[in-house]
Amino acid sequence: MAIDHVHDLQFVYKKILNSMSRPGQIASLQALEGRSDYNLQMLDATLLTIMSLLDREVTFHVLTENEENVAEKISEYTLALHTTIDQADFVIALNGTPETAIIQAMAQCKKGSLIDPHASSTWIIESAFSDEQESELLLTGPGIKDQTKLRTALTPAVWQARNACVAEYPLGIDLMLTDEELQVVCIPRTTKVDMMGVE
Amino acid sequence: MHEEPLLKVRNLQKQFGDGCSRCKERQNLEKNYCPNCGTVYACQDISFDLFAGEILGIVGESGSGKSTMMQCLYFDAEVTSGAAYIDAGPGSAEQNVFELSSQQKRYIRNHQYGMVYQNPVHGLKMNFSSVGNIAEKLIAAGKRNVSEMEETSKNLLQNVHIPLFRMKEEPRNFSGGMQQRVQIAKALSNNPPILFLDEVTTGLDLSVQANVLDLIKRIQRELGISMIVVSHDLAVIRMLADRTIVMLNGSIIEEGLTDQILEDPQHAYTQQLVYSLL
Amino acid sequence: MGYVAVKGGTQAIDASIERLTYERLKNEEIIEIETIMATMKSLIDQIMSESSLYSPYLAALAIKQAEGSMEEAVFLMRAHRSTLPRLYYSQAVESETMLVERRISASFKDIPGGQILGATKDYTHRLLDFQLLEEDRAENEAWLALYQKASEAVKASDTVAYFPKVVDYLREEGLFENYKPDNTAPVDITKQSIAFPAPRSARLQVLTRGQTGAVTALGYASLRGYGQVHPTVGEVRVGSLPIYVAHPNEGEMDEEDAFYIGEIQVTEVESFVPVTKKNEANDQELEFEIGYGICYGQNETKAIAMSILDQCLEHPESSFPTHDEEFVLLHIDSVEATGFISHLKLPHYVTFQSKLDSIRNVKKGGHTDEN
Amino acid sequence: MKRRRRTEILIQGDPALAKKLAESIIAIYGYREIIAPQQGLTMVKMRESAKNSLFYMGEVLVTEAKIEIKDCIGIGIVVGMKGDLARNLAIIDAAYKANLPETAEWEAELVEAEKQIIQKRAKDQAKLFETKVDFQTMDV
Amino acid sequence: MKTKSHFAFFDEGSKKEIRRAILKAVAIPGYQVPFASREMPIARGWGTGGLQITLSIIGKNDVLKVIDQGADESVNAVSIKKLVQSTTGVELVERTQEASIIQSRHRIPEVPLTPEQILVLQVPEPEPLRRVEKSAYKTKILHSENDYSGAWLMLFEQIMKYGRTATGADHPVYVNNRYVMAPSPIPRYDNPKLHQSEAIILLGAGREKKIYAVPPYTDVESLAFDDYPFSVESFTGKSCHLCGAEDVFLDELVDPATNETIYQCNDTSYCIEQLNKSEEVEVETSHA
Amino acid sequence: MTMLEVNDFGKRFTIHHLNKTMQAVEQVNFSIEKGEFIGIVGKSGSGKSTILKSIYRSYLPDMGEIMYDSARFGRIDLCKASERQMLYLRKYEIGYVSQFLNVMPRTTSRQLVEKALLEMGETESIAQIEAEKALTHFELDPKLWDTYPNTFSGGEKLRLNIAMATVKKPRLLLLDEPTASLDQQSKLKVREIIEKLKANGTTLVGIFHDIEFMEGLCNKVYDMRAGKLLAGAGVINEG
Repeated sequence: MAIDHVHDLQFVYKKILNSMSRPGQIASLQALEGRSDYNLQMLDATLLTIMSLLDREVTFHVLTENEENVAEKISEYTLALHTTIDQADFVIALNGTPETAIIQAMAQCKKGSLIDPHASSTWIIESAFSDEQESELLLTGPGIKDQTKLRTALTPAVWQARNACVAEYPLGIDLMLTDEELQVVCIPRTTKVDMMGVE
Repeated sequence: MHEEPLLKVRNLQKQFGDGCSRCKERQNLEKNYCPNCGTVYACQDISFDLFAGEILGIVGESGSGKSTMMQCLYFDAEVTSGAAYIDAGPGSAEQNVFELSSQQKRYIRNHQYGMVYQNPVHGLKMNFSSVGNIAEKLIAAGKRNVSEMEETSKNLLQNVHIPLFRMKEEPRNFSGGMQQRVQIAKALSNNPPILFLDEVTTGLDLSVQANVLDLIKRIQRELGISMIVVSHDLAVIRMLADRTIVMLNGSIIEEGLTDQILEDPQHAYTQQLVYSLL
Repeated sequence: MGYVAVKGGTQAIDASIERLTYERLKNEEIIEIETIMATMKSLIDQIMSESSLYSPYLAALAIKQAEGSMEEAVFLMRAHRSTLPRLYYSQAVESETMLVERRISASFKDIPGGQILGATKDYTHRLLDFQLLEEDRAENEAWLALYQKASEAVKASDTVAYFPKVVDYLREEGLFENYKPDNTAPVDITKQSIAFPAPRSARLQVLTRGQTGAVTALGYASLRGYGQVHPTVGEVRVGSLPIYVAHPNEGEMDEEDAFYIGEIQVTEVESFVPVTKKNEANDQELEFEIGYGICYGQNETKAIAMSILDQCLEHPESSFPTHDEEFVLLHIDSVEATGFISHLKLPHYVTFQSKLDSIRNVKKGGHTDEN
Repeated sequence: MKRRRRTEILIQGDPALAKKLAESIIAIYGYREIIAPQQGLTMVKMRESAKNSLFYMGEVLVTEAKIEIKDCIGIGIVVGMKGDLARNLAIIDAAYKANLPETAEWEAELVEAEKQIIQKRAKDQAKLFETKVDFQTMDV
Repeated sequence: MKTKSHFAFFDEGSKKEIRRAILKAVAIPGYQVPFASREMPIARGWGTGGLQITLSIIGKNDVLKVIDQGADESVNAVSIKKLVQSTTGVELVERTQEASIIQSRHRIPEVPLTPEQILVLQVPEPEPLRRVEKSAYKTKILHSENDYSGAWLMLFEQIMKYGRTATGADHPVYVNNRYVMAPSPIPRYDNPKLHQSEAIILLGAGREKKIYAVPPYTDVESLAFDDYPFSVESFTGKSCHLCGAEDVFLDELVDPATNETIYQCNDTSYCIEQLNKSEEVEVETSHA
Repeated sequence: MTMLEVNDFGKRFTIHHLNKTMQAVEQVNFSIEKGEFIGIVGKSGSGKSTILKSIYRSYLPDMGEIMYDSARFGRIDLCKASERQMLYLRKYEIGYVSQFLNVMPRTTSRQLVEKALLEMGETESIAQIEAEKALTHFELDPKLWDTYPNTFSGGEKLRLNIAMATVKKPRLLLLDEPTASLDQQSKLKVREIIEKLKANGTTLVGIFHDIEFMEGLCNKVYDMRAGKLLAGAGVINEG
C-alpha cells in the first residue's frame, strides 16, 4: 500500500509537531508500517519524515556513503533540490554516516542569523535511541516538564558538536532522530542537552 | 607597574567606499579622501589603550575621524577591520568585540557602555519623560524595579542639576544645556565602566559649557568611570583629559600627557592647534 | 435534560445569507456573464489587475457574484486563486513583443513608429450620453458593419508591425544607463512573505497587484509634493503580450520548442525622472532614471502611478512616506486593507472589557501598587 | 514544424483547425487521457524595462491537458477556460512527439493558417494606424 | 466548471510550507516565523492566520472547537467552523474537553487544556513592538538584538503618568526568557494560562504573514516590574448571573429589565457546563 | 640615598611653522639626595624651566636620562617612563608648584585640596580633615576656603597651589619660580613654607629668577646659562 499523501503525511506531521513540542518524547509511526514501497536505502521513519516536510520549495543535503544516488532519489520523490551543506534547509544523515562527517557537517550547516533565526537547517538523523543505547542525555528546556532522559546511539562528540551549534540562542539547529522501530524523537535548539557521566 | 587596560583598540580601520586601484595603497589621497573614487578613509590604523578610571582625550578637527572612531567603538558604525578588547571579567579580554554578534554587542552597549552624543536628539527620546529616558537605559541594563529606577533617576537628575519638579517633563522642552545634562545622567545610569563623550559641549553657551565639564569631571572622580572624550576644542581636553590623542585625517599623529601635548607639542599640526589656542 | 447552547449564530448566518440572495434576486433581472465581459471591460481589467489573476471570464463572474463591489470581486478572485494549482511559470516576457493597440509618449512630439492613440476616452467629453438609454441592437449592428467595411478598404501591409521602445532610442544616445539583462530569479511574494528591505522584484509585484485607488493616491501624493518624483511619461503602451512556457521536462531546450499559450492584455509605462548622480570622476551629473509601471488590462492611471512609486522606492533616502517601502508596500493591497478595516465589525467585547478594566483602575487608581 | 510556431498558429487561429487535426489522429491511433483538461495557473515572469530585471507580474488562468499516444505524452496548455482546445493541442503535441506521419502533411495547412492570421492582424493594424497622430507638414 | 475542493482546502504544497513554519515556531518559542500566507475565502483580519494553521495540522479524526471572544456561536466562529467542516468533515464540538484542536479569537478557554490538545490563536497584530516602532525592518532588528527596552519603557511611562500600567488585552509577554511576544488580544486574565501550558499553543497572523508558538511547559511571563506586578482584570465580588461562576472572565451586560449591570461567563461552553452540573446536583438532591 | 640623578640631559624644540629647531638645554648633570633642596637660578630663557618641566613630563625629554628613585617603581628613568607611570608618580610621588593656578572653575579652595586627596584614594572624611590641616598649615585665610580662587592674589594662589601639591606628601616637589611676581612679604612667606617642607623631609628642586632670599636654605645652587648648567656655581649652604 502506498503512502497517502494527504492523510498519512498529516498523521506523520502531527507526530513530528508533537515531538518537536515535547523534546525527548518518543513518537511512533508504527501505524504506517509497510506504507513505503519506495526503493530507498533509508529507514521508513526517515522516508516518512522527509515526505511530510520536503517539497520543491526547500533544499536538502544528504550525508551517506552513496550520496549522489540517494540524493537523486530523494529529489525525485519530493522535488526538493539537493545542495551543499552550507545551503541546505534540511540535512539528512543516514545510518552509517561516520561520526566525523556529522560533526564536520554540523560545523558547516546553516544556523540562521539573529535577524532570521528560522533560516537554519533542520537535521534528520538516523540513529537508535532506545533504552539499550550507551550514552544517556539529560534534557531540559521548553516543552519539557522539569527534565527528561534520552538514550541515543550518537556519541558524546556528536552531542558536543550539536551543543556548539546552539551555543548562541536563537541561532542553532533542530534535530529529528529516526530509528528502525519507526520512531521519531526531536531535539530543537532550545533543548539543553547534558551528557550524563561526561565531563 | 603592570597595568591591564580596560579597553584595548588595535588597528581600527574604517572606510566609506570600496576604494579603487589608485587609493588601495593609501596613496594619491587628498587628506583621507580619494578624489578618484570618493572613498573616505575615516580611521586608519587606530590603536590605543584606555585604563581604568582615566579620561582619555581625543582631539582633532572635524573630519579627522575622531567621531567615526567613537561610533565604531560604540557599534553605531561597523568597522572595516581591526579589533577592540574590553576587560570585563574572565575571558572577556581575549574577545574582539567587533566580531561579536549584534545581540552580544547590544549587551555590551547596555551593560558596559555609556554614550553622550553631541546632539542630545541622538541620545534621548525627546517625547518621553526625562525620568523615562533614564529608566530606558536602566531597563536595558536589566533593572526591573520602578521605585528603584525612579530613585536612581532622581539622584542622577539632581546630580546634573535638573530640578526634580521637571523630571516628568519631556526633554524636548529643555534648553540645550539641560538636555545635555539629562543625556549625561542617562548615560551614567547603568554605572558603565566606559563612557564615551562626543563633542558634548559644542554648541553650548560658555557658562553652560563650564557647567557640563565640571559635571563630567566630578562624575569621573566620584564614580571612577573611564571616559573617552572626543572634542575639537583643546580647552575642553585640557580641562578633562589625563592623556590625549591627536588625530588628523583619520590617523593618530601624536599622543601624550595632556599638559605635555599642550606645552610641548611635537607634530606640526598639533603645534598649529596649540598656538592658535594660546 | 440539560442546557445546550442556542445555535443563535448559525441560524442568524443562514438567515443573513438567505437575505443576501433575496436582495440580489428581488428585482428579477439577470445579467449574463457574456454581457459583463462585453460591456464592462474596464471593471474586469481592474479586478484582474488587483487580484493578480488574469481571467476575464472569472472576473466577470466575480462582478456578478459581488454585485459590482470591487473589493468583493477582487477578494473572490484572490480566494479562488489559492484553490488552483500553479502549473507553470512563463518564460521571461519581453515587452518589445507586444502587439500594440495604443502607444503614446509625452516626452517627444514624434516618436519612431508614431504616436498611436488607439481607443481612448482621453479626448471624449465627459457628458452623460442619454442616447445610451435607448441603445438599439440593430443600430449597433449597422454601425459595426460600416466600420467593418471601412476596415476592409484600408490598405494593409503584408507584415505585422512591432514597435521599438522609446527608451531604447534614448539608451542608444547614452541618456539612460544601459542595464545588462539581470536574470536574478525574482522573489515571489505569494510564496514567500515579504521581508524588508525588499528586493526590486517583490516591490514591483506588490505594486502591480495594488489596489488601483491606493496606488493612484500615493502616486498622486508624490507628484503633488509628498515625494520627490516628478516624471515625464516616456511611453505608455497598451497591447497584448504573447506568453510562452517551457516544456516541464524536456530539459535544456530550443526556444522554438516552447509552448505558446496565448496572450494577455497589459498597460505598460516608462516614466522619465531626472536625477543628479555622481559619475566616476565624482562630479555631479544630471541623468534620467526610469520608473516602471505595468498592470493587467487597460488601466493607464494605475500604471503611471505605479511608475512614480517604483521610482520613489528606488530612492529610500528621501524622508517622504511615499519613499518608504514599508509604508507603500504594506498598505496598498486591496484584500489586506479591506479585510483589516472590515474586521473592526467583529465583536471586540473581550478586548474592550479588558481596556475598560484598565481605565477604571487608572481613574480610581492614584499612585498605589496594583493588586 | 516546431512547437512554438505551431502552437501560435493553433491558438491564434481558428480553433476548428486544432479540432480537425486532433480528430484525424484520434481516429487512427486513439489516445489515453493522462490529465483531463484542468484549470490551473501560470505565473507570468516579466522583464521590466527600467533596470532590465525580472519580476512576477501575476498569474494567468490556463487550461492544461496531457494525453498519451503511442507511449508519447503530449501537453496542451492554453490561456483561459478552453478544455477542448487544450485537449486537442495535447493530442497534436503527442502526435508530433510520436513522429506520426500525419504531422508532416499538416505543414502546408499550418503555413496557410499562419498567413491568414498575419493578414488579419495586419488589416486590424492598418485600421488602428488611422489613430496615428501625424506631425508632418502638409504640402498643399 | 466547479473545482472539487481538496481535503482541508489547501493543496499539499501549501500545507507543507505552513507546517514547516509551525515547526520553526515551536523550535524558537515566541519568534515570529514569516510565511507565505495564503489567500483565504474569509477576509484578512477575520482569522485567516489561525485558519491556515488549523487547516494545515488538522486530520480527519480531529475534533474541532472554534470560539470567538469566548463564544462558540459567535457569527465569525460559526463561519470558520463551517469552512473547516465543509472541507474536512471533522467533528465539531463545543465542550472544550472534547476538542483536539481549539481555534480561538481573543480567549483561552476556562477549562485547563490538556497535552492532547492544540490551541490555535488568531492574531491581528503579531508585533508586540509595533506601538514602539512602526517599521517592520527595525522591529526585526530589535528582536534580533534582544532589545526590548522600548516595550518596557511604554509600561514605565504609563506608571509615571497614571500610577499604574494601563494595558488592556494583548499585554506583551516574555517567552522562554528571550522573545517578547504578542499573546494575541486575549485579556490579561488569560496571560497566566500561557505559562507552562500543557497544550501546544500556535498563533497565526494571516494578514501580517507570521506564525509563532508557545510549546508546552515553556516559561511565559507577562511584562511587569518587580514593584508593579502584572495584574489581571478584576471581577471581585461579581459572578455570572446564569451559572454563578466567580473565578472566570465575565462579560459586562446591562439587564434590559432593571437597567442594572449584570455579569455573565464570557466562555459560553464553560457556562453551559456549569449550569448542567448544578442541574445534576439539583436533580440528585431532589431525589435524595 | 640619591633621589634624583640627571645625566647628560638635553632637550631640543622643533618649531615646524618656523622651520627651526632650538636646543633649550644640553649636557645637564646633577643629582639630589633625599631631603635636599636644590636651587637653580638663571635668567629667563636660560632653560631652567625646561629641566623642571621635563622632569614632570610637561615637556617630552629627548636626550640623556633622569633617574628617579620611586617608592613604587624603584629606580626609573623619567625620560622613558610610560604615560601611565608618569600619571601615577604625579598623583603620589612628585608634586609641581608654579605661580599659576590651573584648576577647575567653580571649585572652592577647600574642594580643590580635598580633590587632590580624593584622587589618591583617601576617604572623604580624611580628605576633609587633611585639607583643613594643609590650608591652615600654609596659612590661607579661612575666609577664603569656601570661595573660588580665581579672585585670589598671587600669594594666596601660591599658598593654595602649595597646599594642593603638598597635601599629597610628595617625595619630590618641583617648584617652578614660586616667588615670581610676589611682593617681598609674600616671598618671605614662601621661604617659611619651604623651610617647613624641608623640615618634613621633602626633597625639593626649585628654580628661581633670583635666589637671594633663599639664602641658607638650598643645599646646592646651580646657575643656568644659555642652556648649560654651571655646576656648583654657588653652593650657598652645605647645611
